[in-house]
Amino acid sequence: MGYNPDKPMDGRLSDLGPPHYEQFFPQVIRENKGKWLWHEILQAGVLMHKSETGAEVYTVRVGSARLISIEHVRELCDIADAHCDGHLRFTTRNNVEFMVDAKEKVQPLLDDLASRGNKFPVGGTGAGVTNIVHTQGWAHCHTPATDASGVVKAVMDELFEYFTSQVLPAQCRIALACCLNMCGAVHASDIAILGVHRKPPMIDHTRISGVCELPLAISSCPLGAVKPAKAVVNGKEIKTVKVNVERCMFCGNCYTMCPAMPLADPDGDGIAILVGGKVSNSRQAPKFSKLVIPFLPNNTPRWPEVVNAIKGILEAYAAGANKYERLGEWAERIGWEKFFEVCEIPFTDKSIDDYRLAYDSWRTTTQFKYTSHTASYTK
Amino acid sequence: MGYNPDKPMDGRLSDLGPPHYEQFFPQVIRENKGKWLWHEILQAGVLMHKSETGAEVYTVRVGSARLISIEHVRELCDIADAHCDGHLRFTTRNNVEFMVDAKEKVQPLLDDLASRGNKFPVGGTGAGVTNIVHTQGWAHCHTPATDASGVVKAVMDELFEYFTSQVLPAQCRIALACCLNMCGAVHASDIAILGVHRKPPMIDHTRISGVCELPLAISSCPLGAVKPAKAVVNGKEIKTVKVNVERCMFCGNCYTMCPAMPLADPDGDGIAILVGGKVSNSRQAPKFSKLVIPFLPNNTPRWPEVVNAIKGILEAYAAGANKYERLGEWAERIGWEKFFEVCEIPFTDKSIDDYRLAYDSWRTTTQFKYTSHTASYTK
Amino acid sequence: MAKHETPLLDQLESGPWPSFVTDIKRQAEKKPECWDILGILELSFKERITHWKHGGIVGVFGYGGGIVGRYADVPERFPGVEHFHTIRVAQPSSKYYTSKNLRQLMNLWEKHGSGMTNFHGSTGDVILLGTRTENLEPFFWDLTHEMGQDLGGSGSNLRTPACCLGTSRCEWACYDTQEACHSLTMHYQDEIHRPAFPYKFKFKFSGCPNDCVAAIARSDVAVIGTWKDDIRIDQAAVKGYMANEFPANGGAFIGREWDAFDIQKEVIDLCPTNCMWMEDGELKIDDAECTRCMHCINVMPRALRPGAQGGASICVGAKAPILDGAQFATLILPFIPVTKDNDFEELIEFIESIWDWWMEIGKNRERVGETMQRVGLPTFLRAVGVEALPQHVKYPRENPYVFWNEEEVEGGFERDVQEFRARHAA
Amino acid sequence: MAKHETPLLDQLESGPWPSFVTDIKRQAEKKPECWDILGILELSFKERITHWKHGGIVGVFGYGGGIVGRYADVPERFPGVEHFHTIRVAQPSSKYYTSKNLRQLMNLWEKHGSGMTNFHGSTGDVILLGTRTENLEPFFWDLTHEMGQDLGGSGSNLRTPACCLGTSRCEWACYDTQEACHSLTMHYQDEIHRPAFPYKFKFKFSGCPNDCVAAIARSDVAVIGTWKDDIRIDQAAVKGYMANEFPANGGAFIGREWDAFDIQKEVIDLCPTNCMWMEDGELKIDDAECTRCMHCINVMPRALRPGAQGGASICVGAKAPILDGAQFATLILPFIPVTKDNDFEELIEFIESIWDWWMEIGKNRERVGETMQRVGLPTFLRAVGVEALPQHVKYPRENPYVFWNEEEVEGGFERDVQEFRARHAA
Repeated sequence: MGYNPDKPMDGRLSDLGPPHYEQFFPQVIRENKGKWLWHEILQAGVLMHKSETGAEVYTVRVGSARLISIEHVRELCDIADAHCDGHLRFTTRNNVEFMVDAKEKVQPLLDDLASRGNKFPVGGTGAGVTNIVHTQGWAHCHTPATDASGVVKAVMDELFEYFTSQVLPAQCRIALACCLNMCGAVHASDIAILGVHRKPPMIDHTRISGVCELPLAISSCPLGAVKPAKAVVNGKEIKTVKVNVERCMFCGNCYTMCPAMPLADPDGDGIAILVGGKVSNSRQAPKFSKLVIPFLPNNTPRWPEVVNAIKGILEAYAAGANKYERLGEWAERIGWEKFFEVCEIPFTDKSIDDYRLAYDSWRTTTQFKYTSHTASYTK
Repeated sequence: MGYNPDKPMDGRLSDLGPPHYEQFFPQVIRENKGKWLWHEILQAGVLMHKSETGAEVYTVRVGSARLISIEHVRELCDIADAHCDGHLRFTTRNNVEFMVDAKEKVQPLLDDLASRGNKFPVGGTGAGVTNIVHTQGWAHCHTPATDASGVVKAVMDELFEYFTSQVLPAQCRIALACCLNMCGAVHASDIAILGVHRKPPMIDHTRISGVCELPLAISSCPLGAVKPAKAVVNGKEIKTVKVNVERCMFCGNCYTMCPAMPLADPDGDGIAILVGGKVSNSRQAPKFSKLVIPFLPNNTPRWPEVVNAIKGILEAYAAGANKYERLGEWAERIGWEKFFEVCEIPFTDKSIDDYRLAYDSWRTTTQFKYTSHTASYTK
Repeated sequence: MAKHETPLLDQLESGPWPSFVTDIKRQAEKKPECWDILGILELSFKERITHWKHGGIVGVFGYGGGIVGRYADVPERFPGVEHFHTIRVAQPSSKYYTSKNLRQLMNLWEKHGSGMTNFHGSTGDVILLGTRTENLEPFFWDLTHEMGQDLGGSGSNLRTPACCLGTSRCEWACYDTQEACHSLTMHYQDEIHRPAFPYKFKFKFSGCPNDCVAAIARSDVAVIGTWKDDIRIDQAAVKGYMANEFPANGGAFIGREWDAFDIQKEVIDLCPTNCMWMEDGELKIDDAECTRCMHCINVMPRALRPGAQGGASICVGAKAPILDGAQFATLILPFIPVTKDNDFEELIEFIESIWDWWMEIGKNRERVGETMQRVGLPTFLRAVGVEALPQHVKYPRENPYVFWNEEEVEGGFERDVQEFRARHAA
Repeated sequence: MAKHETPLLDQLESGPWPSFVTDIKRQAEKKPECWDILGILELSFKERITHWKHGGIVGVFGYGGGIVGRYADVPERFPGVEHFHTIRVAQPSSKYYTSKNLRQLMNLWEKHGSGMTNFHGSTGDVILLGTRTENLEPFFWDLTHEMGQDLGGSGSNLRTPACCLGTSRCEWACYDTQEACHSLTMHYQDEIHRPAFPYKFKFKFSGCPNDCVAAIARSDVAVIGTWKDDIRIDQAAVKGYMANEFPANGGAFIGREWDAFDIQKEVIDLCPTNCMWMEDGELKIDDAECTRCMHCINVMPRALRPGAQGGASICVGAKAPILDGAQFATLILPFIPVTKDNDFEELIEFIESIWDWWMEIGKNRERVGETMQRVGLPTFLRAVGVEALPQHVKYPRENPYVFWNEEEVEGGFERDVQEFRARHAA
């Protein structure tokens, strides 16, 4: 039996929800849930948790491209079957975790993983770079301003040593969103890679009234830049919209609401870099990421400008920050003017907020450091 | 000769500007301008400045009501003539300063001042309370929500010991503005006393078209609560305005623009207390004052609720803050929730911003201290 | 054998990080439509622009979410991806799986879909990437009947809730995030599958203020573990850390030579409230001044543990920038119990007070955080029946613009201007 | 003898602080109209409401400011204050006076006015409080002819500039605030007396970042002294402070028993940039990390002094809350020389670049800070010809909403949607 298109409601099941998590627990997890006392990272990618029962669980964390095939998932299952009684889990940042209940089971697992080429890199723990949370990009999405998987591959190839080691002052969370919709917490990442458009939408007058409600298109613009208009199509005057390009900030929300307003463009689109965000409440409160590089081009297939910019920031941070200091904490401690100086990032007016809460970011004190930027004032 | 109303332009002088400051310098100031090396407060109200020439100038600082008579000014002149070769100056906070060029001239000056009753209190220096910067209030102004000189007299009588001593953790700047126009830097004071209205304007339909331009009245409202309307006056329909009281925040800007919209009221008007502002860039950047008590009544002639509130805050600050810590720095260090707790000020939703940049003040972290306010959650 | 030349993508097969290109090629050997995935992506790499178009509405009968429509804008060149819809499958709490379960799901996807997946989507679901419209109902039938599993959410509904791994493998979790997430997900199946909200709505459950699922950055209701009693201290372990017997920060720095551990510099001086000190060789904490930031606990996990009386702080209203700018969630309830013992009653009651209000006054495509900003935090608090607390704000209001209600002001708002004029000549 | 009963005001004659009531009564003996000041104020104390009404326009011929009109709304009861206009007299820089000058001014006011004054108004002028319309021109004649003095500003013009006492009696002033204030006041007499701006405009001159005239809180152009070289250190005096030979903070704490001075706790640990330390008994400063906040200099004035190369930071746009909320001034020029040697050329050029732009695009009753907010800081910087600096902001933009100009984007904004559709089917 199976789905019968002639009787779609017959026997239909719905609202089953997800499977209960407990059935998927490895035995050591099932027995020790709620009893864990402390943990320690034994080496990059290998954690040990100690229970009050005396039990220990050893976790091996493995990177993943996130965009993975059935065959890849089956290979993960093979590994789980061979070492972990058929159990595995995924982390929020798209790593895979294999758990074993005894220390001696760790090395065989590591050896197995290493034997499978570059598919299962071990790391992503502690004061390093873990997997890049990212979106779909050109592989699947209709609104992106850049690719996702390709950029991530290029960046992680370059930062690989930071994934497999713990040599940074603190963890560094990198995230990528391929447009301003930001599926994923790019707005609160140590380093954020953000796809941005820079050309206003085109208006497809021949199709607009067929594919969207004009009032919705008009109200979609947070700045009121989309206005009612008329156009002549095939000799007939029709109702449509126009865009005040002076007020357009390329957010793409109009295109989200109206397919007749595409804005993607090979030259217009690219990547902005934001830094200094965090989510954890540890020490300082959560922080938003700040835009420090407004645009880098989509130079496929390896985005060298993006990769170099990120590596440069990461290395300046690794060299300058105190132990425990997240990237944003470091930048605030030394002052953002120093951040731009030590990272050798040109400062542009694009980094000065002019949106809704902009005033709060203006420097309303005489406290500042002299940097290369102020040289013309002090010479 | 003098002004001739028949020939107003004859011999008219204009744009003379202020007199040049230098002619008013005491000799020791004239000789040592730009040469000062350091200063020291010898006792509350008495400063000594040392010049690189070896010269010294001793300054005695004296409080003032600011609202002073010709006779009082003449008495100041008498003192200046007797001790200071006829020189004196006023400070930004409306104190009077008498300067002498030798230490032995200080005590006779102090004795003279003390002999004149309570007119010339010496103090206002260092880690104390100096004179309250204030506005006109009921003595002269058309928009006030409270008096100025009367409130200041009541408060300074109570805080007098803090004017004549230096026992606080740092200087404490108090300011009063009798309405939201805030003539004076009330928005950046350690303690701000602010006159507030709480009733929306009345509309004097019989006079409105004679005394103001309706479009100006309408556009005066920052929240668009003033709308065009019609009314019947003496049987005739006239154009006027109406106020959406739900959107009125009692700023009084409409009354400033249109005399036919008075909003002052004996019960509606009173005083709000704001704290924690500062202007200096020392240590931390300048800070705005924060509203901690939204309303206290105009209980003339001595505003006991206001006086008690301020004294309570000042004493809690004096007891709790570290040396050098301004009131706002203290409140931020202990957390504003603790500020309300230790000052025993009831917290109300009026202290939660809901104006333009409000979001920035919302607590977007899990970091908070449990206080009396959260008792119902944790019991 | 490759159906298209992919010289640009081929360059992404080198390097130490796992290559999605190599992986897709492997899959293409079994599922030839994967060659068209590579082909259309290569075209995007060449032209530097996407070739997917607006999805339109596709789905399974009776659900308003769970499927995202997707079509190629060059279908004639890449017929294998002409339709390329996404299916969101609801993940189990904390994303533990058995190989049996995953193999079964993969078999279904081999039968009905492209062969490519995301483990996982940003919200938390398993993403099955690319299938045709006519495959949706058959896949859903098999998913529900053969596996007893279900779709996640999309559209203006409750999105699939997500949680950290909580007490299952973390010593810091202050409540059982997995059970809370699973229970509420089951409780709100209708809200997940049938859009009835102004816009999307997300729950995320983090066990402690480290917030490993970014609840405070990404969810409309963030349930973040905390405690109301004191940090538990093992003074012997403190001494162990001071003697360098244990690695700092749970071993997070192993691999770099830092100076020897210094409890003063690394713990006490970094405490944001300065509420810790050493006294007679013991670490002291003034817990009344602690804001439970987790730093000291993170640094010395063998010595310090969250208090024993766990629960959660509830923060409301996070979102990404579109439209009004990003928001973190705002602390609304400082502490509530979160427990299955009473079926999460406090949490459910609070969530529904938000929904009741937001469904009435929220505008189309307005996240609850934006609605909160539009009406103001005091109005929101009244709407959900929460008393104003100083803990709701970082600092009190910096402007004098208070909206007084008529009933709060003696004598009300009504006055007679003629009476006024009798006392005050114009 | 008192003309009115003033039982409420009489209560303000007791207490240690100078009593304005006693003072007015004293004046009333010579100037009987002062009894009506007390009378109308007593009425306000009784009724808890003001009895002054909107002023209307009064002034002296040829000036658009300097006088503020004021009338009683109960003139029949208090005829002595029926008219009660304020005259603003421009004060000398830093408010130094001779008794001769003050006596002369008081004599004029005895002749033409009420007998009451404010020393001084919030902006800085001498305020002569209360006179009748017909006295204005005679007073102005005498003020200009007998004293050679002038009115200050009011209305939508340049308000009377003000300054701290600067180098005249302060060792910290980084430029001559008095001369800058006086020179610009003289230079802009026309702008002070004849309103031509969208709204008021204020200059304030502070000699150092302690900002004793609150320039950063209150002025449209705040000229705040700073330096570009290193803090000057007298190591012997540092040792003197450490040995408790000198009182900390210039004696500001004399009168309370604090712990003995501790340079680590009171100076080094309180430095906001942590750029100071002790080394071999000497205080070291990494001046490249210093933000010139003044704390260390304030604490040890005998040991530390601002650098020798003084100038000013220019901040723009402060204002009180009406309408959009209060603003502090924003740092625009990090450092400029401020010197009479070139007639303050850099400062004047910058001020006029602001005015040129603001007079064109500022709205009626819009302070320049509000105009800046309306157009955005980047647009303002372009308008006044200042290159964007990281020093202009506390932190970079937190949202992704960049306004790109067409000329910055390769290929511009114009595109052909038909061409696009040829490559991307709808």
